[in-house]
Amino acid sequence: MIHFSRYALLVFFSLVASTGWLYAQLTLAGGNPTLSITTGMAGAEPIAVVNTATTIDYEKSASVQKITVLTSCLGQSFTLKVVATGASFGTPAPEVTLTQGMLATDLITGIPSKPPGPNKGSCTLRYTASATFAQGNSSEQGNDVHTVTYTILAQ
Amino acid sequence: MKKSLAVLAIAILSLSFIQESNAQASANQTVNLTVSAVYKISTSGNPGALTISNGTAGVDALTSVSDNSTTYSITQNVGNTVKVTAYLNSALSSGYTLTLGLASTQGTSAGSVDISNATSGSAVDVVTAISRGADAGQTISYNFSADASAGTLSATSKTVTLTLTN
Amino acid sequence: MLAPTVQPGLTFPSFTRSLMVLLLLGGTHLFEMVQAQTTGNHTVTITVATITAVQVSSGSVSMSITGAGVAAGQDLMTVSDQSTNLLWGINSANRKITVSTSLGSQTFSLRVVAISPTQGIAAPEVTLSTVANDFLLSVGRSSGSCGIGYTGLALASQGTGSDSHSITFTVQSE
Amino acid sequence: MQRTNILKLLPAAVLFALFGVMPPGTAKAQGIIAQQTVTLEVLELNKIGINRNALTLIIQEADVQAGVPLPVTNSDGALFWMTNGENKKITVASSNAAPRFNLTLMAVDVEQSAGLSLPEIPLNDAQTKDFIIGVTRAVGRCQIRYTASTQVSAGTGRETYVITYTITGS
Repeated sequence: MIHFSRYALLVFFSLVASTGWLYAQLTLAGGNPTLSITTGMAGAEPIAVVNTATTIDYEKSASVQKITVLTSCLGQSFTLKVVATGASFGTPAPEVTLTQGMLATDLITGIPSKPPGPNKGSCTLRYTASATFAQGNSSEQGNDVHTVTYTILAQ
Repeated sequence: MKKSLAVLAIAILSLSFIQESNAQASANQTVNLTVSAVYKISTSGNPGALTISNGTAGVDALTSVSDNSTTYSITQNVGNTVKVTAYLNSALSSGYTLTLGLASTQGTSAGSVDISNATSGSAVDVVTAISRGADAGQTISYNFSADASAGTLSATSKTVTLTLTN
Repeated sequence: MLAPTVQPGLTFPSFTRSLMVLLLLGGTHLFEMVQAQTTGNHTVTITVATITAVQVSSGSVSMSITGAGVAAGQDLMTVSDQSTNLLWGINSANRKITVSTSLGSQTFSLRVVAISPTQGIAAPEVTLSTVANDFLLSVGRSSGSCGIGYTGLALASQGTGSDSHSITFTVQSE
Repeated sequence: MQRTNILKLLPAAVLFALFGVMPPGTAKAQGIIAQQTVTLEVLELNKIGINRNALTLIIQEADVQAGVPLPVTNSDGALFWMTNGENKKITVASSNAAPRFNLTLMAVDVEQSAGLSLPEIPLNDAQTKDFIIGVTRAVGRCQIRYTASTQVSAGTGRETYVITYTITGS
């Protein structure tokens, strides 16, 4: 009985560790970026701005993982896109347009399980904000404030 | 704290500058409108044939014929010294006489002027002192006369050139 | 947070040995499990400044009345030019574009009208003066272009000469 | 100095040559033309006229010794003509084909170069006879001298002649 319980616990932890959902890790760094569109060409559209100040630190787990992204932005007026660049592991998905009410969309896929190699990696978040003249300006429309959520999970 | 405020102030200032520079609400364009010297003269068409078909026994001068069926129009913006001259492509033979009269409201008509011997080198004035502006639909009067002693004249075309000149 | 459960009847020394084995095998994992975070979020703010951009495709236009096309007997002589365009980008609502000239004393008349605007409504043709006149209406929150149609008018009785205009197109509130 | 002036005029000359445009203020001696075609014609015209439409010659005297009536003449009538044609003549014809009395006529005082008068012409029939010849692009005038005579045997009476003058091609 004693031996059964001891090994059962051991197996439990091993299983837990192998599933990965308990100790997968994702951390955002770089704070909360603000993207300001200030210029535009007559006959064209305002010039989009890019922000690459934020990163995601993430770790391998015992299983193959991916990172998804979604946003919440009530009364969205303008356009915000994100793409992961310089990912240590995994394959960045094409640029994702962040819109209110969207479903979680892949940002990085195929993050390999460990081992071998280093466990910790990162990527840069490249945000691109754009607006058309027809979409107005913040003085009249207010700013767009996105709460962008990234999730790492088993693929 | 002071340093933070300074950074914030610079940031706000920069943003204001950018917005101001892009808030260009006007564009300029230079348009040059030039009016050059303009001379225009035209006629309404050709007069009918001037055919002398009558005369008087004992009188050398045949019965003259005339035509007032055409008009001329002019436009000029040059000045009050502009005039209209007239000449034929070749002079008429002796005994035939073609006179020309141009009515005018903008200038001074010379009345009925003999152009029988007026050629390009000896054009005659028919209207002078035309003031700037337009004069439309003014009557052109031709009168053709001949002497019996000059003989007959088979149908002959003559080109009358009216020149608006300064 | 996870904590190992202890089954009834398990003796402490045995539990200790098991825990040690566990720590040896998965201690690192356990530490990670304590720190584990599968989601993260941050706030991204987009601000769009008030942008008003207007420009002409060419800075100068030359028009000349030479008599071409003028019928003799006609006092009024005109010349037209549609060689340039006006372009704009405006992200504010309720805007119009007006036009004026700097030339207060004009010998001849110069008229202007917007031709085939891609956005907004062309105002009727106006004779340029130093007072701003409507050129394009309802161009708020739009980007577009239109041809600039100039017509110069001179009477023969006005003689010869030239006028040099500095034309200003201005975006204004409607 | 002259070269400088030519160089100054060169741009205006080029402008005019290329576009027919003269700069303001350089309009001197420039102009524009309009042309009309005038057709002139003078038809052949032959006109003839007479100043007295009716003349009366009365034979009322006779030479008693010779036993014949004396002829009478009348030159009151004048003939006028005009022709711009070549080689014309004036003819005369009487309406009286068989006159009882004698009537002759002749052109006198024909203007120089207006034609050539022919000798006395008897109007003893209705034939057309030349009266004046050599009429070319001329205006002429002459007096018509009529001479009436008769024989005693012709008796008395009245005769009327309608005499027609015609200018015609020779």
